[in-house]
Amino acid sequence: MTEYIIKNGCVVDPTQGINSQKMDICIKDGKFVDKVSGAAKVIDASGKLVMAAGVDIHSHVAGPKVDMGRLFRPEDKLFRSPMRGKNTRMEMGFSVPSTTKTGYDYARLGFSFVMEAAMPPLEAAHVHEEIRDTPIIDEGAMPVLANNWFLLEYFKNGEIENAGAYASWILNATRGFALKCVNPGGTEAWGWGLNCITIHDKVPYFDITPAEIVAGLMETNEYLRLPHSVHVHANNLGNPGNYTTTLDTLKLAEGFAPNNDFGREQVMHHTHIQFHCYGGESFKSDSFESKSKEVMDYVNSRKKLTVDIGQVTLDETTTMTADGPFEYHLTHMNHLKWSNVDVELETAAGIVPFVYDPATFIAGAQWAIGLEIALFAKDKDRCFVTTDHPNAGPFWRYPRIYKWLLSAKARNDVIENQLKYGGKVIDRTYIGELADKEITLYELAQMTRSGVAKALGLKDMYGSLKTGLAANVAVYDIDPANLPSDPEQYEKAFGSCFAFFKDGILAVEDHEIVNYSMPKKTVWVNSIVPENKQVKRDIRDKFLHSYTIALDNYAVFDEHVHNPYAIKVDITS
Amino acid sequence: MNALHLNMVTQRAVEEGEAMEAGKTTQKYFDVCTVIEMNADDIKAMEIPPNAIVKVTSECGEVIVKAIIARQTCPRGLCHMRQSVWANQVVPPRTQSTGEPQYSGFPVTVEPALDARIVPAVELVQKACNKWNGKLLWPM
Amino acid sequence: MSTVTVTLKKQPELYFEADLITPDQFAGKSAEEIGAVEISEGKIKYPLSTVATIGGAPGVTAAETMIVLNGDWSRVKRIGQQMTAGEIVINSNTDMYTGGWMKGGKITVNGDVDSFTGIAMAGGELMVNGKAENHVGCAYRGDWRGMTGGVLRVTGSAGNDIGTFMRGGTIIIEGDVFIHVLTHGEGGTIIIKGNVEGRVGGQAVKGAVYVFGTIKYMMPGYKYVDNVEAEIDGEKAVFAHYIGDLGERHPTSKNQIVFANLYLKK
Amino acid sequence: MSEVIKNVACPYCGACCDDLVVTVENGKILEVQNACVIGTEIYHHASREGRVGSPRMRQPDGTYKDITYDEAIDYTARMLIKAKKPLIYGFGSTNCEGQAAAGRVAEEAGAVLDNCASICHGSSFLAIFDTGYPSCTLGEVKNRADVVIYWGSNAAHAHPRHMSRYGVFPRGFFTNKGHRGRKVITVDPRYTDTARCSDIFLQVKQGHDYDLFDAFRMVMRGYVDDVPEIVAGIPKEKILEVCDIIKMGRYVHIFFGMGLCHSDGRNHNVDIAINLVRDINEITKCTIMAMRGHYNIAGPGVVWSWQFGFPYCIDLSKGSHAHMNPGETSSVDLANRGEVDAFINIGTDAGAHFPIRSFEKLGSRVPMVTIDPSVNMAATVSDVHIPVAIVGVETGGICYRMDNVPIQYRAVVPPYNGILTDEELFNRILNRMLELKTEGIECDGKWEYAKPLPSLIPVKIEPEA
Repeated sequence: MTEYIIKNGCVVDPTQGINSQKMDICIKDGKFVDKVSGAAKVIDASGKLVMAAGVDIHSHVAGPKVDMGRLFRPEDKLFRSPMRGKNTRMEMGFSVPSTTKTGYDYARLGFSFVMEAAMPPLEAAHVHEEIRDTPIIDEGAMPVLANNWFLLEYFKNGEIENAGAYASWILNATRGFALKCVNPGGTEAWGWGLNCITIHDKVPYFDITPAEIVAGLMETNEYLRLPHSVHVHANNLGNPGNYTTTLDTLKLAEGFAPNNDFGREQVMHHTHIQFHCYGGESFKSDSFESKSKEVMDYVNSRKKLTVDIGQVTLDETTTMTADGPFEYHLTHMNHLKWSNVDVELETAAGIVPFVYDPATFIAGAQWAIGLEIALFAKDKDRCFVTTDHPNAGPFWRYPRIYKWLLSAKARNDVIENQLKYGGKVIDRTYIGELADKEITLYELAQMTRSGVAKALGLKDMYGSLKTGLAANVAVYDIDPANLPSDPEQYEKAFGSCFAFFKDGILAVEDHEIVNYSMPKKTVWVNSIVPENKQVKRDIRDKFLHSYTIALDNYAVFDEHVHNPYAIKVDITS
Repeated sequence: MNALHLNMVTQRAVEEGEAMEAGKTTQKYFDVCTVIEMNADDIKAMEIPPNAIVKVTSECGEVIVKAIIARQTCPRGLCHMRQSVWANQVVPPRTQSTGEPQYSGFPVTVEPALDARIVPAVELVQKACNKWNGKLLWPM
Repeated sequence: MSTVTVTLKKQPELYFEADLITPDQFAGKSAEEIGAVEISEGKIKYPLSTVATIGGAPGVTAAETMIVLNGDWSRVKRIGQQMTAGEIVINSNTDMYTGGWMKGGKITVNGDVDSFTGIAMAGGELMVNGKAENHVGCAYRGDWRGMTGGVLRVTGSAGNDIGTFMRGGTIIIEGDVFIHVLTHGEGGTIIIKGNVEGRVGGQAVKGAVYVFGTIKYMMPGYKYVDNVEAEIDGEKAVFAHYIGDLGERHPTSKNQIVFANLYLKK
Repeated sequence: MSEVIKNVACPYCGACCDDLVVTVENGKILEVQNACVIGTEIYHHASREGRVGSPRMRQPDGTYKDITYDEAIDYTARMLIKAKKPLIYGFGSTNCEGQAAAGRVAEEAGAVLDNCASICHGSSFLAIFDTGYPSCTLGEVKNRADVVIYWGSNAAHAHPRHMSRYGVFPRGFFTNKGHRGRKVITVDPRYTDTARCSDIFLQVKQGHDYDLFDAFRMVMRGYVDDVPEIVAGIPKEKILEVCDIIKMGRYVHIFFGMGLCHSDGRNHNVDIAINLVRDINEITKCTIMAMRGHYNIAGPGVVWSWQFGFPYCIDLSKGSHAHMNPGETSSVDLANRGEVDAFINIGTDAGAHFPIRSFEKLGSRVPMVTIDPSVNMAATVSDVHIPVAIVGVETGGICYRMDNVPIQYRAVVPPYNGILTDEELFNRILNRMLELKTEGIECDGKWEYAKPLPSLIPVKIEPEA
């Protein structure tokens, strides 16, 4: 097989404590090796930055609501799609890219693994179809479970073993990766047009609270010894004053300890926490305020928590979430079109286009809060860069976020020149306090590579350049020894990597996609639990009486899972 | 006997669906689709017996079918043809720039044509496409 | 103003798409460069010079450039798309999207136009001395930002969907219109000199429609409030004033609900 | 030995009933249980004598001659390359794997890619583009809905088991009284068999649903006094009665059908329905769903949205990007306007279901290939007819139910005579196109079209005997 040597690059790899050292990276048979023969193809990386390929912990890239976001926004394509390249397929869409554009753009950013953030179990086959058609990147998908009738009933009765047996069955049936929690209880309430705002609001009929659901999921997760922790999108997203709900939710983690063989240290990952750090009583500039400091002070003090930021990029985008009532709320604010799918017994989803208009105070404040979270984070291995793609902005804007984090100048430029109410934003947030703060490339690598992989329980697969791991590595036009004075260079360099290897295969060469047909993995967790007759009976019963499809047609057939890579977790032995 | 000016809708019927799956060249498809469903009083007003053969003419074509009392009641002034080769002889192709032809809600004239021949589907389509060679290659 | 005359010599088997025939594209170009401007038919792109003869010369800027199209352009789409300045005169019928997404300048069509004329128009003047088909001055599919500015006049009749999702500007149809006028409108003015079949102002949030002829089927959501006298497009008349669509959401301004207004000549 | 296969999903309508029990023996279907009459017919058709077992080419005398798959694929590949703007239309009875493969072919061919929604729920797509789609899966209706409205939809005929499985009769988790706990309302100009099963029937004046929706919205927004005495043929008191039922409902669901999409106003009849749903949600929970026709007609919308960002009417001829605008890039308009120069009719029958005035412009003028298991009207005028395996009978795959839930289909018998699946066929067409392109075959812009093969010159009409 082909050998490569990436020569003379400046390497940053937090997993080995390598911080901007000039060294060569060798690739053979798809893996990092210590040395290669003289026949190896040379990639000259002198004056360039070499990092492990990026890892995305939370991005809506495949599945029914993503696709509805594409389907119902033709205007997202009009005059807003790039022209087809020479060796690539068409790439359509601005905020919700087509599957080809998704794969290509992640490769251009130098990413090797992306976690689809919400997979409705009933529609898992759809997610896997899209994964098949997304080139280059490896993907996993998290089944959404915090409004699942089985689990609501088991948690209500305190039956964690049954919950575990069911969750394990779902992971296997959907080829899922982790337990996703979206607006616990609130989405089930949405089945009746209602919501759960605090963690103590009762879910109609099921008579359980969001707090009990989140705690139940954490207990189940650790019982199953899964690679990733529970992945939480808390109640009350996007509302002024919601930071108390966020803190209440985070505090639920205190009773639990991580239990796994994957090196994961957190018991809860709270996603797109920017949307959950709001104070005040309305969106008006005399009331709304940032509570990022209050939330991050707590996160910084607890090793058992990780977060991602959900950074607003100030674009016209498409919001989509399993938080059905939130999207209904949003469509009433901007009066734009609204799609919704309530999924029987399981979850829901809503989709609304949204314009984060820098001419409004609130978009500016949201923009500031996301950056504050990243800058306040003490342990960059526990705080990750995301846009909750495409909710706060499209993922291909990551390089712009890196720019804002790496360069105070770039950030201040937005406040002074792009935001209409920059002054008010400074008044109502902490962004002014952080005016000089900048992160380093090493910290960026933690926030986009090593930390993410560790939190997902995938540190032995991604986010590292260690010998023996799959050769997923990106080379950027940035010289750490001579950092650019113009911050725009960061955005340009990180947006179009110089070279990118996926599993040792050169996907991007000299900034161009040169190969997109290499095999790509669907990473899932094969959870094995003791046989549980009760749960089997319950499943049969629900399919007989409540579901509209047959039990035998529910689990994704083997032939519909593309190049599966199972991580086996057996708690019976 | 009189001609009538009616408003036409063309939609699915379970008889048509079943026959279609059996095959569009079958006698079954021919039998269930070569009908226009009308209000009994409209048929009376035409002074023809039920199941008489009529000619249906629209802005863009004509077709010979049987006039029957609607299986699913049409109010007076409204008539229905089961979506099929025969209905589509008279459906106006105009789409209001949406892509969808005027399948429902277009004016037709229905007049008695007691001796006219109801033409098989293949013959209608092949003739329209200039590919009819005078004999049915798919006998019903 | 400097004039380029383009005479179409070869008819397409299918349709031509001529989105590059605009003063913006022609300005400052040599005759040879204009001849190299691409016009496409399906998958194939032809240099303009292979299907048309080109005379005259453009100005330095779009604003100084006038394009006169002679010959038969009835199977050519997208003339004047996204133009910002200058002028186009089409001495022929044209096909779809004439003046689509135009931001400025002027287009005169001495003939009929097909559908999607002036789609999502934002400024300038579009004059059709003939009739139009459907979706005149409408939005692109899915966009809530329809026509936002400019003046679009059709001297003949038009079909359905006039000013769908309109937010600004003026549309004048001097002949009759079929159905759907200002549907989903959030601003702008539509003047119809002829008769309308129905569905005027359905789901409209804001905006104004003047109808000089009759409306066969009035939307139930419109409510008569008073008579007003006004001079509209040079014609003085008394109109019955309706507000609506009562079935649609409406913003409030100074504690008053803002409706769409329908004026029907008495 | 006969074999009984359970939980088989039915390849007829958008209800995708997946509880069929099929008994087979030696590759023949003996019995089908649980299916409606139409679904049963599909399975029996698969085993019937006289099926087409090989690709066939039209001869000068109008008869057909068997050809090999290689020949049929070569003809199709050349046609796609040579044509300036080929149209690939259909996919009403194709699985998603086939639709995805067709997407790759269409992109390589620079074709217009369209599906049956174009003449069916295309208007619903236009409405969804403009107003969104507050919907749910069918289980939500079954488990929660206590007010169900069929508007312009004749489920009893078009989706025979819909009312028993989802809409009217089933006992669900919160609806354990079944139909006795549900109010069913039908709105239609005809007193249909669906109306017969309903508690309330509103006989709307044909073509005036839009006005009636407006009146409903006025009531929901509190303008009761301003509602005219009669709207679209319905007395005000009846409108108010129905609105009261809706407002008192715990969970209201609207199913709508072709009555809205096929009449004047098209998409606006649907977008005002969607806006009514938004209004009702201010009062009580309400969702809406299009009664999609074929079992996988939701499929191409889903698949092509992830491939190209658009569900239908996708013009790929520009090569650089996809363009969609129904009214221009929709099959019927393309046919009416003479805007395509080759036609593939796949998994549908444009010959029977297009207005003949549209279809004749394709059938008499451009080279045409039909890909379908059976002889249909389009096949009788095609230059080449390529049979493929019947999805859900001879091959499995993923299909999307009317609520966009993926249903995994099963094969119950092997393909008749070893015929190819849609996916295999399209993959081979793609490979052949790539081969031909490397051989230098291209769309060269010569004014004459890629010459039809000598044997395919249209048959002259003889005067009727």
